[in-house]
Amino acid sequence: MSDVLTFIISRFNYWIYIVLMMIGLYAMIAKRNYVKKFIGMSIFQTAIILFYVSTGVKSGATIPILEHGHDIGHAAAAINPDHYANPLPHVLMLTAIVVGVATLGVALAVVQKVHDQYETIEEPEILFKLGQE
Amino acid sequence: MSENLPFLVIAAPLFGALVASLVGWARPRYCYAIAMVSLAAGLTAAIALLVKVSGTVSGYEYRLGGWPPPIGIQHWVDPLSALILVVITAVAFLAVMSARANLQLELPGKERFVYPLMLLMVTGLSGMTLTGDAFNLYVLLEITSLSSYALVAIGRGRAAASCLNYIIMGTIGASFYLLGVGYLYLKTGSLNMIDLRQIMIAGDMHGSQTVITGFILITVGFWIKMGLYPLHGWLPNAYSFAPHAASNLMAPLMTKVSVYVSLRMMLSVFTPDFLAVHALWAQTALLVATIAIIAGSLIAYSQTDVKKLLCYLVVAEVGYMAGGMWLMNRAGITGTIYHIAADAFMTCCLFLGASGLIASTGSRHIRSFRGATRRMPWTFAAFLVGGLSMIGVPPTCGFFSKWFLIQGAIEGGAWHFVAALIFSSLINALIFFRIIELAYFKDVEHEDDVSHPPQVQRNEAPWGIRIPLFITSVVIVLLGVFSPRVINWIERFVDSVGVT
Amino acid sequence: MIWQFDLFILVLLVITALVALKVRDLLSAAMIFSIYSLLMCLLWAEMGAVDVAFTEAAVGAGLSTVFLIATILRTTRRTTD
Amino acid sequence: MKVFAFVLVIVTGIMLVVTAADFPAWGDAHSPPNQYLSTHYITQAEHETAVPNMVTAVLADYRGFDTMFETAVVFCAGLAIAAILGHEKKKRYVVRRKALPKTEEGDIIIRMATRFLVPVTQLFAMYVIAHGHHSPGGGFQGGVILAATFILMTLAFDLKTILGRFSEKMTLIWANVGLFIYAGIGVLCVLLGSRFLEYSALHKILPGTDEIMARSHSMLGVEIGVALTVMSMLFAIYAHLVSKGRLEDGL
Repeated sequence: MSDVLTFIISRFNYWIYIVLMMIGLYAMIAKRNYVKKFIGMSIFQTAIILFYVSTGVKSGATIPILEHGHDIGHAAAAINPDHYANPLPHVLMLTAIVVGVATLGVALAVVQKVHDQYETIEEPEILFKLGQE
Repeated sequence: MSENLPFLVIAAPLFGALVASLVGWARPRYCYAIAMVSLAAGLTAAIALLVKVSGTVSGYEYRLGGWPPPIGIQHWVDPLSALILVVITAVAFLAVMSARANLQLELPGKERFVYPLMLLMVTGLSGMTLTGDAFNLYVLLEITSLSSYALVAIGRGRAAASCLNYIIMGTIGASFYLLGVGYLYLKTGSLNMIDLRQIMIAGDMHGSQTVITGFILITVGFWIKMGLYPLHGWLPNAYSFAPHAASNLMAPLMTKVSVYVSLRMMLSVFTPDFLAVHALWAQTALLVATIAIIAGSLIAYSQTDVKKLLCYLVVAEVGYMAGGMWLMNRAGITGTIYHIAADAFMTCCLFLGASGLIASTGSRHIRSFRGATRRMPWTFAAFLVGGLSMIGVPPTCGFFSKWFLIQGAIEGGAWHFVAALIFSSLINALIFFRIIELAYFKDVEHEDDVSHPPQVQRNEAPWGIRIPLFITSVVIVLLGVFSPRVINWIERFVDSVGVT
Repeated sequence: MIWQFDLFILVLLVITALVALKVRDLLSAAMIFSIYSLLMCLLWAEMGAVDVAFTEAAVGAGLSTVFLIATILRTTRRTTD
Repeated sequence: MKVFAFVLVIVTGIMLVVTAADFPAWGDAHSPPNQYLSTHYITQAEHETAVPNMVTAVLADYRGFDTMFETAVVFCAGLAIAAILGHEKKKRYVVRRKALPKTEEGDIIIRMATRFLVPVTQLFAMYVIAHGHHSPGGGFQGGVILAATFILMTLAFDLKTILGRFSEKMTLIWANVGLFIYAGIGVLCVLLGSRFLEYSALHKILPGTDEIMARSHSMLGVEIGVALTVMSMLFAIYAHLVSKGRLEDGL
């Protein structure tokens, strides 16, 4: 029993990321309002970012900035890799956040244009008005 | 300087986009010239790259920032990527050449946005072809997607509404890819494609659940991006309601590059051995592709809107390539790669022809082909070359790709796929013979509308569309005539990755 | 990092995500989404990803919300779902 | 649709949960991602680039090509939104006064507070950009904060007033300048006989630097480019979204 518990606890970040991602995915497909759909899209993307950031965590490690910067000079051998968090996922996710906000901006602009044309941002009503054309 | 060719291919359209967006503010009419010059530079660099690769054994790498591969980002140029790069830049050149005539009719005053966005899209597409880094590919995929969302949404009428669906599906696809790369990263610790392959072979990870899920996520992500049948929902609306200038560029290139990346992932990251272990997945994918071909063809046959018809033909063609790559034998892969090149030009030809037709008649209905042989003999003849190639008539390139695909399917024992390919050819023949019948045998006078003069007026498409259309149709025939050389070139790559 | 603290934030994240998608007032949904982003930023800062947390605080909790509010201002605030 | 979405979500979720059981434990310092490349970046970044903040070093140097396209994505989004919303026919555009705050009068407290806040915030943004080598931050974060100050000003005053100082044309020019700085540094490296974005070549023209310091200094240049593009494009995106592309009457 305690094995199962440790197993679940040692990965709980991953369980929650899956839950968040599925909430986002469900909202993107099933919600009728487009603003809601795009909020779901943002949740979906942040869940993936959470997954990436979780892969780079080391227990007991500090932030990926060298202590005392230039003071130690070029004494590379003295740095213990286990002492710092993994910087690579952070870099990748900085890019992913930027891409996410850019996509959200474009999506919202399209929502505004659609609202201009059909006076609604609900999917069924847009489809209804398209059928009338 | 010749060492820096891979960067030139990407930098030319990128700088073109920057300059065009600046100049376009004050003088929108110069945008077209800037776009053409930068695309011509990109095309030249791509051809030079092809020549350079032909001199090497298996290709060469270009280290961005000078860092060795797993640490930094690497461009990997091999025969396959060099070939696809030339196809992309050539089709982009032709499609953008036709953009001015279309834009004057559809979206006057938006040139200063359309050309930079088109150039950014070409930047992303060429980058996706060249890059050897899995995450870099995601960034380039997103720049391509963002510019294509904008190019669709900029249109009139239903374009914006169909773009919303496109954005949602496109984001799901790209995010699945990102997640798949994350899974591979979690298991291997690397992002470089070649490095990923080596680590997975060395660590014997092909049976690992994480790697399999990563593979499924990447594959499904690109299925959404390429518009394979059950996931194709966004494609027909987005491409047919987009402005013609945009759909001429997007329809030939977006799906093909997604197919290319999917193939690259299968062959260069997950080796054929990995796919041999999971044969059930291959059979499922082949079945999906078979359904895609049949469904795409049947829906295309029932359409009366010319652009929608072509869009569903694209859906069927995606089925060809998605199925062909899962045959996993020499002829099948060769046919798929050849079909990527052939289909890019075929689709480009058909969409250019359709936009020419719409530009001169003003109607999108298939009936507007009536009397086309008299009213616009040249435009229609060039359009027909694309159609014949789609059917698979011998001198054109469509015949040879279909030949190899069928050969590969017979070798692999995938009889349902063979049947689907032949069925789709028959439907294509029906579609295009119906168009020929309309164009040749039904005259404009036969219409109820008597206001037309009895003497049919010549009403060709504008020169701006006709010239790229002619060039494309000539390329289709040339690609067919020189197919042995192209096939040799492709087989060099196929042998190097160890497909038997 | 303290896993109890992590778990607490993660549970709050799920709750805010559900509520943001459930409320019928879009402006409230945007604001709750902003809280979601801020919690996410807190979580990442706690995991040692300070740069990512900084960016998320500026972009997710700041700009994304402003974009959403701008769109709601220009379209409509009410929804039936 | 709801049933379909629910089934899809459950199936995907089960697949992901099953896979997550195969993951290395969370926080394990010896899992593959924490071992292979990460070790190189952690131990060598300071040595090879003279930047103590590894995230900045990886972002702007090792993976600088990614970051260039990240900036291009922001640029692309700005253009895209201007293309989608901009220059529409001004048909039946009625300002609904009820929905909009009274911008003419405004609130004196908010205005005065903004006057004090904006310079301080902008100064902080510049610190974030310049100090990205040693502390969290960098071009992107600084650029977002700069954009936020402009947004704050439009909230306190009036969109038209602020656009009079930082017009759509200016945002386009500054965004271009930013990307030109980034890509230009890359091309400069090529012209100096090295590869694209290989900053160490720049020690030939930067006085008083060796190959390692040249990397550090060019990273600062690159970050400034990123900040300029992000600042102007995000502000342009906001201005378009809040005024439905008409750029006259917004919050």
